[in-house]
Formats: sequence, C-alpha cells, structure tokens
Amino acid sequence: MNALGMLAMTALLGVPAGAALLLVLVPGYRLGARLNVGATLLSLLAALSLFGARPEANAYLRVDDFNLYLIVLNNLVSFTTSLFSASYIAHELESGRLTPQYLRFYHAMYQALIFAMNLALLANNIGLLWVAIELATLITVLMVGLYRTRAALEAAWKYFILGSLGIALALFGTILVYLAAQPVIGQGLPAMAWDQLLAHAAAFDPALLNLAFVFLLLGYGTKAGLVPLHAWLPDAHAEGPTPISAVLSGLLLNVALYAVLRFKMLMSANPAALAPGPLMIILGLLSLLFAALMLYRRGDIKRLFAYSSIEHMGIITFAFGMGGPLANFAGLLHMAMHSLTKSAIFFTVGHIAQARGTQRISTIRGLTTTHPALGWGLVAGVLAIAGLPPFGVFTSEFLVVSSTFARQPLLALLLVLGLLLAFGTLLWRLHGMAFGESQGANTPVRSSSLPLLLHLGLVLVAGIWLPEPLVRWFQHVAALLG
Amino acid sequence: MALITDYLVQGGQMLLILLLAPLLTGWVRAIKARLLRRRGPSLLQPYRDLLKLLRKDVVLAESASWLFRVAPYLIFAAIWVAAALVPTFASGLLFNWTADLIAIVALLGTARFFLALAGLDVGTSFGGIGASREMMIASLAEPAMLMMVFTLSLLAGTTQLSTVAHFMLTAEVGLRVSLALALLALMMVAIAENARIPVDNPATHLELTMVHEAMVLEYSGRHLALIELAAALKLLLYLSLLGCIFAPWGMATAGAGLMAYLFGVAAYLAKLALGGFLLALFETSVAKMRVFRVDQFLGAALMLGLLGALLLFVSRSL
Amino acid sequence: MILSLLLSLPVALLTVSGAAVFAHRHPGRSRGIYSATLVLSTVALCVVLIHWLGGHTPATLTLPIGLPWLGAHFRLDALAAFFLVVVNLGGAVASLFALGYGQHEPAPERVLPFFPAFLAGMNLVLLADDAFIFLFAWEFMSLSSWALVLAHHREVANVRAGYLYLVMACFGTLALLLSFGLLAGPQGGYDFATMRAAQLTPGLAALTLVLALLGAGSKAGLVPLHVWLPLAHPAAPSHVSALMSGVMTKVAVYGFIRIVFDLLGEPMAWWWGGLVLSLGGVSAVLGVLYALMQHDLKRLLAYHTVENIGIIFIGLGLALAFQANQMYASAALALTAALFHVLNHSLFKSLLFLGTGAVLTATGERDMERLGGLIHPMPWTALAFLIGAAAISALPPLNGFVSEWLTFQAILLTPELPQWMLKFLAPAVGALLALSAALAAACFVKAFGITFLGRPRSPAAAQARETDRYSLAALFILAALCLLAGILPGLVVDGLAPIVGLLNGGAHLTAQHGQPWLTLAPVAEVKSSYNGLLVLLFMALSGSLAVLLIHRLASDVARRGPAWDCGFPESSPMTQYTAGSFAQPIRRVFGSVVFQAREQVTMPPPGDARAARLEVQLQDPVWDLGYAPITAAVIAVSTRFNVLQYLTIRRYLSLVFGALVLLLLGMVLWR
Amino acid sequence: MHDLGFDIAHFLAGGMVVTSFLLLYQARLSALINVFALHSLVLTLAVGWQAFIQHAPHLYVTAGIALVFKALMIPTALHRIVRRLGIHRTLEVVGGVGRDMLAGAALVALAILVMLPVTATADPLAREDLAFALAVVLLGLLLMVTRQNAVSLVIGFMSLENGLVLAAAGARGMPLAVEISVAFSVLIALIVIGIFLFRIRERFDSVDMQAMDAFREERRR
Repeated sequence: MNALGMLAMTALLGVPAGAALLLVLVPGYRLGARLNVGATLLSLLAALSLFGARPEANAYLRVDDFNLYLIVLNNLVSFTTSLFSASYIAHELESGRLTPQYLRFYHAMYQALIFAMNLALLANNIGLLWVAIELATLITVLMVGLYRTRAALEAAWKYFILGSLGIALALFGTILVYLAAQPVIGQGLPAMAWDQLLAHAAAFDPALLNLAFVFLLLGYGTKAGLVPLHAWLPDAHAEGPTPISAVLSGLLLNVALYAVLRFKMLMSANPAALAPGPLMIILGLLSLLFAALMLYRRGDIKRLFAYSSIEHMGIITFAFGMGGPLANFAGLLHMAMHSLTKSAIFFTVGHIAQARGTQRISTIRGLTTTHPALGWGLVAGVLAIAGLPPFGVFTSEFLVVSSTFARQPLLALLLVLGLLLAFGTLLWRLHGMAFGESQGANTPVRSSSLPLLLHLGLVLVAGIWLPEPLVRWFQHVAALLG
Repeated sequence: MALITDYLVQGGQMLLILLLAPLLTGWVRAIKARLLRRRGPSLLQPYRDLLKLLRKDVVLAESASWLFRVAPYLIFAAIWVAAALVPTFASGLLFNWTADLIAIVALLGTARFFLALAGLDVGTSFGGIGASREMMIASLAEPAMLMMVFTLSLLAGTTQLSTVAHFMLTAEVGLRVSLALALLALMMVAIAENARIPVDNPATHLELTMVHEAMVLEYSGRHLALIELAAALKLLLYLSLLGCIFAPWGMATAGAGLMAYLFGVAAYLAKLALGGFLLALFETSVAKMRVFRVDQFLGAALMLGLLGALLLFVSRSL
Repeated sequence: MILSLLLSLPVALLTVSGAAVFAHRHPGRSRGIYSATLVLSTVALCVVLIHWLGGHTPATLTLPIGLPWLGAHFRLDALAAFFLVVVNLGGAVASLFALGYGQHEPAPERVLPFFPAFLAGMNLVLLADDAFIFLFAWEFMSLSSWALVLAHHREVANVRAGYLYLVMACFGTLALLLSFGLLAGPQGGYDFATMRAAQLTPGLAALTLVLALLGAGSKAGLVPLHVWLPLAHPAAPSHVSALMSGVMTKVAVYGFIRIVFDLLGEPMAWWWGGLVLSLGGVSAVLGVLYALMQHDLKRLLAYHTVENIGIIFIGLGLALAFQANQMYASAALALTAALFHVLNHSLFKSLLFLGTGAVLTATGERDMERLGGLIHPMPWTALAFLIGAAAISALPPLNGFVSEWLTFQAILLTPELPQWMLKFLAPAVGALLALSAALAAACFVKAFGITFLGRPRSPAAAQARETDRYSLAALFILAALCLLAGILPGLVVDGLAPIVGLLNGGAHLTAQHGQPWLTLAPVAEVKSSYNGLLVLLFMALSGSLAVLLIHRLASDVARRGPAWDCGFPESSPMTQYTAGSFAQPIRRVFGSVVFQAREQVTMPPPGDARAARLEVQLQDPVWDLGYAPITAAVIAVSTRFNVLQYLTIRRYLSLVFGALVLLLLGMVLWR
Repeated sequence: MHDLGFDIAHFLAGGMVVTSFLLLYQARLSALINVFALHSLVLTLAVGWQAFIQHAPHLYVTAGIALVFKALMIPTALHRIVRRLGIHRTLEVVGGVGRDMLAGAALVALAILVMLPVTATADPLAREDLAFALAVVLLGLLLMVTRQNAVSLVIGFMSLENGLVLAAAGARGMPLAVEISVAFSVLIALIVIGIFLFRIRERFDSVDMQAMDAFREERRR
C-alpha cells in the first residue's frame, strides 16, 4: 500500500516535471497539447490513487487530510484546464495572437506550474513550501506576459513586483517560524517540518510566532489576493491567456491560502499566541466588501471575474477567521467549490471572448441565443458562484452566514452586505451578457464542453450530497484549524 | 307553525320594501316639488313610470353584450336581497343572520360593480364617465361606511343588525359623540351612494357632472325599470338602515305577534316619511358640488367615521 | 410512506425538466411536458387531500443528502399539507391551461425545462424540515422562476425585471438565512425540531421576526419590498405568472408562518403584531393604488398581488397581536382569515392571470388601451374572468368576500387588546382594508370593463377568437372553486381548523359544519354571521323571479339599434373611456399625494390638426425614497473606490507597505 | 570570544542598516547601484561572520553567492542597463530625502520594538540580528515605495532580499536548502527583471513606472 502511495506521490511531482522538460523539446502545438492533456491526466490518476493508499510522511513530503483533497482538486482542475486549453489555444493560433514557439514555452510552463503547485501542496517543509510557491509565482508571471501586448507586460510586471514582495515577506515569516521552532525542536530539517511543528507548536515562543504570522499572512495573502495586497490579481487575470486565468483563480489562490492556513494551525495550537482570527476576519471582510464594490465599474469580463475571485477569497478567509467547526468546514468546502466554479467560468469566458472577439462586457449581448452552450454555461457558473442552489457554494455560504450570525451578528451583517453587493453587480452583468438581443461579431467557436460540464456537475453534486470521507477529513481539519 | 309564520313575516318584509320603494321616491319628489313651490307629480307617479317602462320594448345598442342584459337583473337581485336583510319593522327575522352589516355593504358593492360594468359595456364616453366617477365615489364611501360599522360594532359588540337594533333600544347606550359622528358619516355616505344632491343629481341628464344617470344612459324598457326600481330600493335601504340603527324605536322583536308587527310597520312608515322629508329638505337647500369636490366630502365622512371609532376607544379607556 | 410518495413527485418533476432539456427539438414536447406536470400535480393534490382528510398525523423522513451531519429532513404536517394543496392545485390548473396556451409559446425551450422545476421547488419548500433544505428549495424555486421570467428575454424590460427579481430573491434568502442562523444558534441546530425547542432571548427573537419579515416579505411582495414583483410576474408566460402570483407568493407566506408562528413560538412583544399589521395595511392600499394606475393588464394583476398579500399579512399581524396577549380564540379567527385568504387569492389570482393569458393568445396584447370588446368573441373567457374579478373585489357571494369579512371580524375583536397602540392601529388598518377593498372593485371594473367591454380599440382586439378548450377548462375549474369556497366557507374554515390549532396552541374556531344552512359564524351568531349560500340562493331566486315575471307579464322584446350616447352615436372606438381616463378621478384623489402625479396637457394651437396629448407622470415613492438612493450610493461609492484600479505600482506597493507597518504597529501596541 | 563574535555580528548587521540608509539617501541612479554593491558586500561579510561563529560552512556558500552575484554581477549589469537606457543621470525622489530618512528611522525603531517582546530564551544573536534584518527589509520596502524608476525599484527589492538573507544566516542551523533557494530566486528574479527591462525598453520609451501605469485599459471609465 505504502509503496503505491510513494509511487503516486513521486508521480505527482515527476510527471509534470518530466512533461515540462519533454514539452520544451516537442515542436508542433497539437502534439504539445495532447501531451499536456496526457500528463495532467496521469497526474490526476496519481492523485486519485492517493485516496486508496496514503503514503507515510517523510521529511520533505506528506499527504494528510488537509492537502489530500486539494491535491486531487489541483490535478483535476489542471486536467480539465488542459482540455480547455487545447481548444482555446487552437483558436489563438488561428487568430494569430500566439505563435508556435510561444506555445511550446506555454505548454512547458503549464506543466512546470503544476509541478510547483503539487510540490507546494505536498511539501512537509515550510521551506519547500516557500520555494514551490515562489516557483509558481515566477512561472505565472511569465505566462501572464505571454501575449506580449503592452497591457499584458504591464500586468505581468505588476504581478511580478507585488508577487516577489509577497514572497519576500513570506520568507521572512518562514525564517521566524524556524527561529521559533529551533529552540524546541532543535536545529536542522525537523524544525521546518509540518508534523514536527504542529506537534510542538504549544512550546514555541509566542512573540516570534505572532510576528511570523503577520509576515506569512501578508506574504501568502498577497498571493491569495487579499485586499489591500490584491492589486496584481485583476490585471494578471485579465491580460494573460484564459487557461492561466482559470488556473490562477482556481488553483494558485487556493495554494496560497492553504499555506496561510497551515500556519494558522500552528497559531491555534499555541495558546499563548495571538488569535489569528480577528486579523483574518478583517482582511476577509475588507477583501469581500472592496471587491464587491469594485465589481460595479468593471468593463472587462475577465477582470470582473478576477474581482469576484478576490471576493471569494475574502469569504474564505473570513470563514477561517471566524473559526469553529461550522465556519472552518464551510471555508474548506468553499475553497473547493470556488476553485471548480471559477475555473469553469473562465472556461466559458475564454470561449466567449474568442467568439465575440472582445472582452468588453458592454459589447457582449444575448449569448444564450447565439451560443446556447456557452451562454447557459456562463449563467450556471455565475449563479453557482453567486451562491445559489443547487450548487455547492450555497452550502458553504449557508454555513458561514448562519453560523456567524449566531455568534457575531454585526460581522455577519457586513458579510451579507458584501455578498449582496457582489450579487447585485455580477447578476447585472450576467443579465446583460446572457440575455437580450445579440449584437456584435459572432464567430462560432469549437469549444469542448466536457471541462465545463464536469466542473459544474461536481459543484452540483456537492450542493446536494457530500461524500462521507470528504466530510470526515474536513471535520478533522476544521478541528485542527480551531 | 312558528316556522311558517317566520317565513311569512320574512316574505312579507321583502314584498313590503319592494312595494314601498317607489312610493318613497315619489314622496321625496313630491316634497321637493312642494318645497320649490311646484305642484309636482302624484305620489304614485314612480309606479306608473315603472309599469310603463316594463311594457316597452328594449332597444339594445349594437355593441351591447350579454353582460348588459344580465346586469339589471343582477343589480336588482343584489339590492333587493340587501334591502331585505335590513330589519325594517321587526328585528330578528328568520334570515336576518344570513348577512351582517358588512355583508350588506358588500352586496351593495356587488350591485355597483355590475352597474359600472354595464356603463362601460356599450363603449360610449358617457358610460365611461359615469362608471369611473361612480367607482371613485364608492372607493371613499365604502370605507366610510365600514368605519361607521366599526363604531357600531365597538359599541354593540356585533355587526348583526338585529342585535344592534336591540342594543340601541336599551338605555345603557346613552348619548355618545361617537354615535353622532357615525350618524353623520352614514348620512353623508347615504347621500353619496344614492346619487343625491350635492354629490349627484338624480333628476338630470346631459350634464357632464352626472354620475349615476350617465351609467344607465343606454338602458331602456324593462332593464331601465329594474335599475330604477333598484335605485329606489337602495334609497329605502339606507333610510331603513338609519332607522334601524339610530332610531330603532317601535321595532317589533321576532315572533312578537301580529299587533306588534303592525305597530312596527306603522313606526317604520313614519320613519321613512320623516327621512324622506329631511332628505328632500336637505336637497333643496344645498347646491350640487363639482365632481372633484366629492372626494373632500367623502373624505370628511371617512374621517368622521374613523374619528368616531377612535373616540370610542378614548371614552372607553378613560 | 406518504412522504416518500410526495417526495418522489418533485423528483419526477425534475426528471421531466431534464427530459425537457433533452427533447428540445421534439414537436410534441410541449404537450407531453405539460401533461406530465398536470398528472404529477394532480397526484400530489390527491395524495395530500387524502392525507389531510384522513387524520393528518405528521409524517417525517430523513434522507442522507444535504448537510452531511444533518441529513435532509422532511415533514408533512397540517400547515404544509394546506399549502401543498394550494401549490399543487395551482400547478395542476396552470398545467392544464398550458396544454393549450403552451402551443403559442414562441420560445418553448426557455419555458419547458423550468416549469416542472419550478413546481418541484415549491413542493420541496413546503416539505422541508430543516433550514438547509428549506433555503435550498426556496432559492431553487426563485431560480427556476427567474429563468421563466427571462423566457422572453429579448424585451429589454424583461431582462431588467429578471435582474431585479433575482437580486431581491437573494436579498430575501439572505435575510431568511440570517433568521435561521439565529434560530439555529452557534451550534448549528438546523433542523426545525431543534429550532422549535430552542429558547431565544426577546431581543434575538424580535430580530428573527424582522428578518423573517424581510425574507418572506420580499418574496411575497410586501411593501416596500415589492418593487420587483410587478415587473417580474408579468414578464413570465401567463401560466407561470399565475403560478408566481397565485402560488409562489403563498409559499412565501408559508415561510413567514413557519418561522414566526411555528419555529419562533409565542410572540414575545405586542409590537410584533403591530409591525406586521401596519406593513400589511400599507401594502394593501399602496398595492391597489399602484394597480389602478396601470394599463398593462398583467402588471395590474401583479400589483393586486401586493394588495392581497397585504390583506393576508393584516390577518397574520392580528393573530400575532392576539397571541401576544394570550387571546387565542381571537387569534384563531385572525389566522383563519389569513389562511382562507391565502387559498382564495391563489384561486382568483391564478384565474385572472390565466384569463389574461387567454387574452394575450387571442390578441397578442396585454395593454388595455389596445383591447376592448373581447366579451363578444370570447364570451366564456370573459365570464370566467368576470367571476375572478368579482371574487378579488371581495363581492359576495364569492370567496374573496368571505376572507375579507373574516379579517374584518378579527379587526372588530381588537378593542379587547390591552395595548393602546394596537387599539389605535387596528381601526386605522381596518380603514385601510376597507379602502383597499373598495379601490380593488374600482380597479377591476376598469380591468374587466376596458378589456372585455366596450368596442375594440385595435384591429388585434377586433379579430380575437375564443381560446382553446384546455384553457377554458382551467379557467372554469378555478371559477367554480371561487364560487364554491364563497358559498361553502364553513367547510373551508373547518378544514383550516387543524392548521390554526397547530399554530395557535391548540385553539381554533368552533366547528362550522354544525351551523344551520352552513352559515359562517366564527365567534357567535349574535355577533356576526354570513351565509354565502343563502345570499346566492336569494339572489338567484329574486333575479330569476324578476326575469320570469317580467318576461311573462310585461315584455320580452329586444331590438338592436345604434348606441344612444346622449345623441352622439357612431363615434369612433377611440372616443371610449380608456384605462387611463377611467383611473383619472382616483388618480386625482390619491395620486397627487401618493405618486406625486403630474398631468401635462399639450394642446395644439387652433387650426393645427395634430392630436392633443395628455401625459401623466407618476413617481413611485417607494422607489424614490428607498431604492434609488441605495443604488445611487452604491454607484457613488464604487466610483470613488474605482480609483484604486488605476494606481501606479508604487502606490500599490505603498498599500502593502502600509498594511505591514500597520500590522507591526498593532503588534507592538497589542502587547 | 563569544562576546566578540556577538559584537562583530552586531556591528555588521548594523552596518547593513546604515547602508540601507545610504541607499535611501542616494539621488542618482549610478550612485544607488554602487551603494547597493556596498550593501551586498556588507551582507557578504555579515554572512561570512555568521558562518564562522556558527561553524556552519554552508553559510560561506551563501556569502559567496552574495558577493559574486549581488555585489559584483548585478551592479555591473545594472550599470550597463542604466547606461544603455540613458537614464544614469536622473533619479527623481518622491517627497524629499529628509522625509525618507525620518521615515526610515521610525521604521528601524519599529523593527526593534517589534522584536523586543521575543522572550530571552531565544538566541540573543538571532534576536538582535533579526531586528536589524527586519529593519533592512522595511527600509528596502521604503525605497521601493519612494522611488519612481524601475531600476531603483529593483534595487530596493534586492536590498530587501539582502535583509532576508541576513535573517536566514542569523537563524542557527537553518538548512542549506533555503539559502540556495534564496540565491536561486534572486538569480531567476534578475533574469526575469532583465527580460522585462529589455522588453519594457523595447515597447516603452522610458522605464518610469508612471509612464507604464498611464497605459491601462478602462482608464476613462
């Protein structure tokens, strides 16, 4: 069993890394795209096999209740995104926005990104985690700038600067955690290993831990797009290739948040340390309200949904900040649901932008008439992300709002205000785009609806029924998160 | 045996009011003529008019629908039933409990509803004017009426007219401001509902200010007869109502025997005569008001009714 | 057992929805889908009726879906059963109507998949027994009806209506969610049984009430949360409008009753009742005044929904006020009145919307100013619509009158209440109720008179044809029920007794079926009584007697001739009174105060052949005072914040820097 | 010995803070690059000293990396870039140098205040070192925030990274993997920056970030 688990874990890192190297060498975008899909499928299978055989943790890597579902989610979404990407880039190539060399680079980078994210999730070492996230940041910077337009370069530049700053802050926090751990655990690798840290967290110096958490929250929070550290996020989403927007929103934000949560566990394990809750609540509410307001004046469809991602990261952060079994459960669920839904939305948005030749919302009208599949896909996605049943986001928002209100009515009111503001504008844009008389350019697109259907299907199922093991893991992790 | 008597008395009342209604109209007209120093028609002239109309052919407008032909019967039936449910010479009749005061008001509403529809049916502008104004007047008169009902029910603890009449006969009522306000409200509503001066003029045509007559402009023959009869019944109904509530003296109780009934009838006739006289007197002494003053008139009635109800609370709570 | 049967019906409906998606090219799909919904709704109706008549012991069921540690709880009690009857009756009749009406649908692919889902959603709300499933189904219901509102999305107004609808629905759901959050407590006792057992402090209970009022009220269309309703209900296809107005608003009422009367338990303060009462009164009057100003038939009907919801809430408010003072007998009367009106409104509002649907099919118009004279080509539709109009205008002997009469009787009991505020409030609300009833009659004289009577105002109206037999059957089933409920109110009241008892600590009205002649005497016969059956009989007797005698003894000849019209015959149909002119006197009386109505006459100079124009401007005070400022504020704030999208990198870095310094400072100070 | 070791470490870390202030003080781009080289040199010394007193040979590697890359190669490359772009003469400072210095002093105070509550059980060396490292990090950030030019922004960022390395070196026994990755990241960062500066030069006429920001979608809305 364990051997299988180790194999799977190795495959999760090895397959993307190998594929990245291979893809650099492969000419021809068709083959590249297929290889890309194949490699992600392999990773997905490896991730799934972790359900059956969970490997023992070693000094560098580990699989536990927390990261298992994120790993599976990560590889699932990267698989579906690679499917989407295959149909997306074909169109980009035809329309001349990308050249075959760039595509080679793109595919290799895609696999490298998956490698980095898998590494971040699997890491049993805070240093390794940091390295992985830095790697992911650098790769995404390159991918955001892929189109080489002025706007894309500017977005990438902004992302790079802010991302590096975040990374730097996170490194400082990591060092501080090590310093806190070192007198208790001793020098060397064990003082950076999750399982060790968690086991001994109660004995750490609380002042160092507090300081570390501030840096880590700001550092990884930048990557998670929390306000006021969010500035890179909307532009990076809007100007990069859409598959990357999907991965950014769906996966990378989660990975960053995952890192924050890991450190939150340490904080909760140390009774003398500052309670991280209020900090996260403030940042979460700030993100939610700010993003909800920013949604109103957006004219670019991808930027719109990028702000929606900030909003949802705010909700999740808020939920974890509230803590308690219900809110934590909701936060964990919301991470998964948001990632599936938001990437599904970007799938449709990508094709919509191709079909209409624009990302301007005001020029997109009547999608459900001209492109029923895309239009209704967008409708379903937006409704799901807005937290309407029968989709899973509803479950998590239900838990967050109701459990908060019984404890902190004022906070819940702010939360609800943010949710309503966001509803208001997202739905307004949706109505404009999906309904009414269609206008403007109208190219038919070859879109594969499998990724979209798969994501929305999963979100739908989760809205109605959650599998027993998943619930058990969530509850376990929720208890650890305090 | 008693049951049969009850049926007879009830039937007798229905017939009585049907027969008395044109007479009351004639009486009011005669008094008005007298007050204006005219000789005026005979008291029986309304009966003659009705009989004549009944024998005449009906001329229907080409655009009239089935509703136009059904409406007179419906209106007549609704008003007759409503009038029959108001205690006249005796209270506690067999079917008095079929409807309380609220239901009687609503029955009148049914009649008005169909009358207004009939006014709209032919598709002429006069019909529309009448229907529209009638409904505007009713929209204020009906709440005023219900406020009056409210005051009464607060006092008497019931909306059942027979019980109200009984209650009013007892000494414990005393003289109350609320009651006076309610009386005033009811009289104002009665004037408005029966299309009397100053709200409307029952004796005019071809005037842009007419309301009731404008609605029935297209009616002829037996249909017109029924509507006229219904209008007369309605006037009778309101006078009976005023009598029953505010002057229940002489009213026989259920199963009181023939003498009591006869005495009750006599008292009832006297009340009607007095009411008709007062109405005529009032009508000759005021001028018709503009249509758009009517809402102020009726708004005042509504306010009086509400004030009556509220005052009652105050006086009770003190 | 019965519950699993009832639950399988929504599932079957959802399957039908799915089938509708996949069969979107099949020619007979419309008929097939509607037949299926008809059958399923009828089955549900029968099952619930059998259950109801056969003892109504509550049935519960828990399924392993929904929240994992909770499961999905379902329960069928008397309250749910009653509303299930309302929903499935409406569903069945609407389906029957749609068998004919659906043939004319221009975009069936946007109606068929959502119609069964809508029905399923409403059924599930009523069966839910925990907060999660309740809200899930509630929102699902909103969502499916939203899709139906957008069925004709090419009209710009409909898109706006759909948007407003969905936002308000979300608002309502969030309000309900918050109120459930309070009921459930921090431990998350989301099932209704736990909530019933929980004890809230008075403050929290009051908050729950307010939130439930916001949540259910926004769905039901209570002023000032009604703004979406008159836009959204008319936008949907007519049979859906009928369901939304006639049935879905009742589900909202159910939500309110379930939370406030059932879960929250006894009201803790008298002002609860006062609040609900005044909102109800305001809704009743404003609703009907709005309706009077409309000339779109469906919008007029939608505004009347606001009015009738107001009447229902007046009853509920009275019940709360009575319960707060332990006057359970009086509360029973008020509750009976409210529930009776729920049933009645669902009947006649569905009837009227379906009638409008028939008109729409026949003429393609729902603007009254372009209709007229439809009683000639469509006599049967006209008859059914007339019955509905009379019923909603609270005219005896139809059903609308009975429930308003009961409400009045409840108001007449308010002098017994000890609180001064309520003593003053109740008569005032009584006046509002009376005003709304009278105005409703005026409004329906207008609606029926302008649409069906007179002469056609457009070629479309002139060429109308009678509607199909399915539609007629649906119309007449409802019309018959309106009449039946009107003349046999005692039976309905007895049927409502178990529900009233459930919500009212066991107290309900005395059994009515023992009364002679099926009279309705809710308190005692000496106090008040009403017998619709006898009124009908007397009217029928006297009316037919008059017909008989006159036709026998006097004259039965009728000739046709041109209209007399005081000597101006043969004028053009355009000289008829229009909807706008009909409402003018009332607009003058109320409009200048409530709507700041302004009339502007443009008269061409003498010699100019152009038509004179009269323009009326109305302002919705609720929109102006409530929604417009909110919208403006949000836009203003977001515009202000929007600057943050265009900062330089340096400024963004400053933000991060500032956040870091702030947090570090905080840490220093926190020590 | 230990005392001396501590003092020298203290002196070197303090030297880094002073150099950071020098960075803040510079108004010309080429001078800024030179001071950055000095900054890196002090870092090299500090890390080297840490390696010596901790007996941690792997820290010498870190020191070497700092010397070679940050003190020599990067300044050289930046000089070249700056000259090629023709911007080596100008460097506008937002606000004023005096204000920046004042803010810097406040930041240093903040850094020390923040580190104060750390319990005495922690390694005193690490504690002092950390306070200085934090000060360097904050000063680097301040530099990034107060300068408009992309090159000075990069320098600010790298001085910040120097602070990080200082902190990492001060942490006793911190595994080598991290240091290497730090160095790596700087390398990669430099490459990317180079690419970007190159591209930016290609497409924009100046490296002034405001000019870049002016170009933005939705600007007018």
